[in-house]
Amino acid sequence: MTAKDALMERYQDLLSVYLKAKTETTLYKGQQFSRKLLEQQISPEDLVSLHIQVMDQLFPDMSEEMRDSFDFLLESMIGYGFAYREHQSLRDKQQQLESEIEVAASMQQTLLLSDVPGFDQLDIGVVSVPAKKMNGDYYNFVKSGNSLSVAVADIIGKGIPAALCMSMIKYAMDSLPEEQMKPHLLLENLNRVVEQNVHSNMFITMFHGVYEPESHKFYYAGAGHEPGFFYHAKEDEFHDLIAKGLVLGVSRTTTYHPYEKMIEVGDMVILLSDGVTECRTSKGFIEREEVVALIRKYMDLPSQKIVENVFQELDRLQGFELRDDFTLIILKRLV
Amino acid sequence: MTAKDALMERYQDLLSVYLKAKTETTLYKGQQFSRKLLEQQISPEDLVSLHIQVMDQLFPDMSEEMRDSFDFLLESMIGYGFAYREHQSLRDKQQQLESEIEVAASMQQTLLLSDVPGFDQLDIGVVSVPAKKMNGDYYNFVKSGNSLSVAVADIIGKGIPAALCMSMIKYAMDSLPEEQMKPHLLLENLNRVVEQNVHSNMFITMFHGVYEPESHKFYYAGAGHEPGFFYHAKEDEFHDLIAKGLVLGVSRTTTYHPYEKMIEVGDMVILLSDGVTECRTSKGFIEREEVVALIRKYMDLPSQKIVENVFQELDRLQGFELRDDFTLIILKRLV
Amino acid sequence: MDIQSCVEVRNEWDIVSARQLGRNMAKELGFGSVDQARITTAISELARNIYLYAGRGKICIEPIDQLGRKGLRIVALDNGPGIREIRKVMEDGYTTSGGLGAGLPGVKRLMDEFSIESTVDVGTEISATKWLR
Amino acid sequence: MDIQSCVEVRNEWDIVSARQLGRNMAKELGFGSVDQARITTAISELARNIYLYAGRGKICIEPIDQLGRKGLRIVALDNGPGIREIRKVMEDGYTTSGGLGAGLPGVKRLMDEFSIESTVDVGTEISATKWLR
Ligand SMILES: [Mn+2]
Ligand SMILES: [Mn+2]
Ligand SMILES: [Mn+2]
Ligand SMILES: [Mn+2]
Repeated sequence: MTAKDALMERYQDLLSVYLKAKTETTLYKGQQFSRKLLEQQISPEDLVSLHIQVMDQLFPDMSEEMRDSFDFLLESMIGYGFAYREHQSLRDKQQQLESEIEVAASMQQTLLLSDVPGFDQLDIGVVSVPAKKMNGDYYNFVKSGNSLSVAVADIIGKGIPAALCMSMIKYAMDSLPEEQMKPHLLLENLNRVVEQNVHSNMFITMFHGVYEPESHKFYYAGAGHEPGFFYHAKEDEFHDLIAKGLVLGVSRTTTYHPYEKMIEVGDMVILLSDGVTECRTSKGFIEREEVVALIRKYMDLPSQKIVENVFQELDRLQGFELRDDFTLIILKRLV
Repeated sequence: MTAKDALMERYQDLLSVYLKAKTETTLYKGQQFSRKLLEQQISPEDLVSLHIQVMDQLFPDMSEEMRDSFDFLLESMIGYGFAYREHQSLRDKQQQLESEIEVAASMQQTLLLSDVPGFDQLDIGVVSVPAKKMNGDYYNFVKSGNSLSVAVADIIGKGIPAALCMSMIKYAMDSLPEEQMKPHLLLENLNRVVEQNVHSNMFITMFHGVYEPESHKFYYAGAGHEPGFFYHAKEDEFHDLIAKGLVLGVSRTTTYHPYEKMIEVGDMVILLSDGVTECRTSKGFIEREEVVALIRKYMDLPSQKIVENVFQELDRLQGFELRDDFTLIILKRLV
Repeated sequence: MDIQSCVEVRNEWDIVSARQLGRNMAKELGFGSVDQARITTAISELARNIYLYAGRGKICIEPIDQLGRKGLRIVALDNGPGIREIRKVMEDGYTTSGGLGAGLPGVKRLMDEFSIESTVDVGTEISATKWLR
Repeated sequence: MDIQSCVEVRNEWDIVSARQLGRNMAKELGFGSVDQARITTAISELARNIYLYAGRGKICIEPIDQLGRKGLRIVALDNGPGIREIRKVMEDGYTTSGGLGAGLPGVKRLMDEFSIESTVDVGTEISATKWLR
């Protein structure tokens, strides 16, 4: 008995039972049968054909018109066979693409994102979660001498192109000369690289800062990046950490303004991407104040716990569907 | 009249006409009707339901059993409705992914692949065609002083991860010091970068060569890369251009052997990726000799024409479905 | 209106009872036969999920009337292990392959409204609505 | 065997003649009703392509017998503009949307064997075979 004969016999059994007593149980079995058909990749027009054959057997005296009407239904169902086969092929393709993206994303994770460095004077916390598989946000920590440099960048755009662009930023930063420790100069350098190498419809926003433990000064500069926050412990107040400057890649000759700030014990520098402040909930975009309120709520925890808790709350608010890559970094001065 | 009523009316017309005279014309119209249903994203169970409603109207005296059997068919078709809706959602997702990949591929094209340089003494031809959208083959020309350096690399693996990896190679090469002009040293340098930065299950094969126009010498070295060909005009013979060496990224301490060859007028250096020699046709893999025969066939044309013609023939042989990225470069000494 | 009827789900036969309950109410409310079949299929899937992953739970069906707009709501409740990764579960899987059934994204597509709340080790509540057109 | 029958395709009604020819031959050869419908649908698509893109051409249908294995072959011929990018045309498009019909990938899937040869400014020859099971 071929697989097809077996299916026909099963369908005939089910249909006969149903016609004798129209029970919900038999309909449930019919539904499970159709699930089996799908597993065996049987096309919808085959199901109609199965039905017709079984009807021929159960009702040998069916009127000719009735019989003919089935042929017309069959003919009309063929188009759905196309769609069904296309679905199978799309599914295979999609699975392959997704496993590729999975691999690329894990490459990105291990290669491009730096570990959080151990740094005596600062308690550091980081979360960076892509909206899709590939991250278009970038962050980087570099210890150089006694100083700690921190970068956050956001490629305008998401997904694969942004990831490709981000890998460029990573290698460009790696090959920059050592004046890295001056944020505004680093941005000027990087701006030239981006302007030269990146497509003119791709832009990158970036914040770069350097903490010098001797002077307790934080030097920073920004290229069109979402402002971070500065928490002043003495006043128990949050302020915006503004660093004005053009996004990277617009003009070769852009210069950036150097900023600096004293960091006292208990102060926090909070860096982020616009995926944090532009969380979209069912009630509209959240306000920057709400992010501050969340940080305040968890402020007494270690930095890593703060950023994780803030992420979890904002993720939930958005129904677990991030609209944009989400990066949040907190540096808290311990001593 | 709602859209649904209109569909029902149309289906009833078509079915009635068909039942009166079972013509091919009506069946054709039935098929076109189902195409219309698909355009309007009507689910297959809706088509069955449409059929049932029309049957109810056309055959008010239908036996109860006959009527019930339709309900059973409808129930069994619901599973196909799932598949159909999933198809629509997959299609949307796939379209989005593909447009992302499209953007990334064009970034790759414009950013990562160098132009063929003008070089008086050599006639240069290049084709590099990805098997899918993103290219995992890489080639690069650099003019430095009077010399011309040429690189061909193949990332083991295809698609998005390979493309990401390739962009790393590009930026790594850009930031190498100027000893670039010694192929075996360049490979040693690059090997260290790859070993450090690339995931241990990613490997890269590479061929690097430098042509010095004063001495007419071609210096080269290879890292596990598919051998090219050398065409010796005086003897009218093709030889393999072998450069032994371990693939990049295996061991930090790998060294590479320097090779050199005199290039006389009319000689050709032919570099390729294994996508050229491992073309798979319905008769199995093609032989390296067949590639040589193809090159010989078009040898009298300009280099760019040779590589294009060879590509076209091999593409056709494979039914226009490349299994691997395809890169073929020809350098012919003119004077 | 507040006439809610529930079926305990402990074994596979309870799935049939839940379907029957849903179909009766759908018929009463005036849903056509395709929508009846869709609603019962959605109930099947939700009940199967309870039976397979939570062991036991219940399916409640209620007619709804919001400002004259009529419909039917299915609520699936369990005190099972909960869903750790709602994001993953709601991702469009390859639900029609491998005999996994329609899964939650499939149910979401069969119905007009869908919501899910789940807490690990506490349980899951899924609610799905179909409006009468 | 070499009994080939052809239909000239110049207008939409010729599509129906080509279908009729294919259906008759499929019936004669003993194809079941689903396969008959699939074969005529493939013919429709190929004939429509000729009508839409080449203006005119022909569809030939022939029974085949290879070492006792029986089947039916459809050959679609035209001297139209040819297909510049066969690769693109054969890519899985979104053929069921936008009313484009099944397209060539759809035809390929409906039949068991499929081949295409096309030269720009010369024409296109597509051949598709269905085996009797
Ligand atoms: Mn971004
Ligand atoms: Mn962003
Ligand atoms: Mn490769
Ligand atoms: Mn290769």
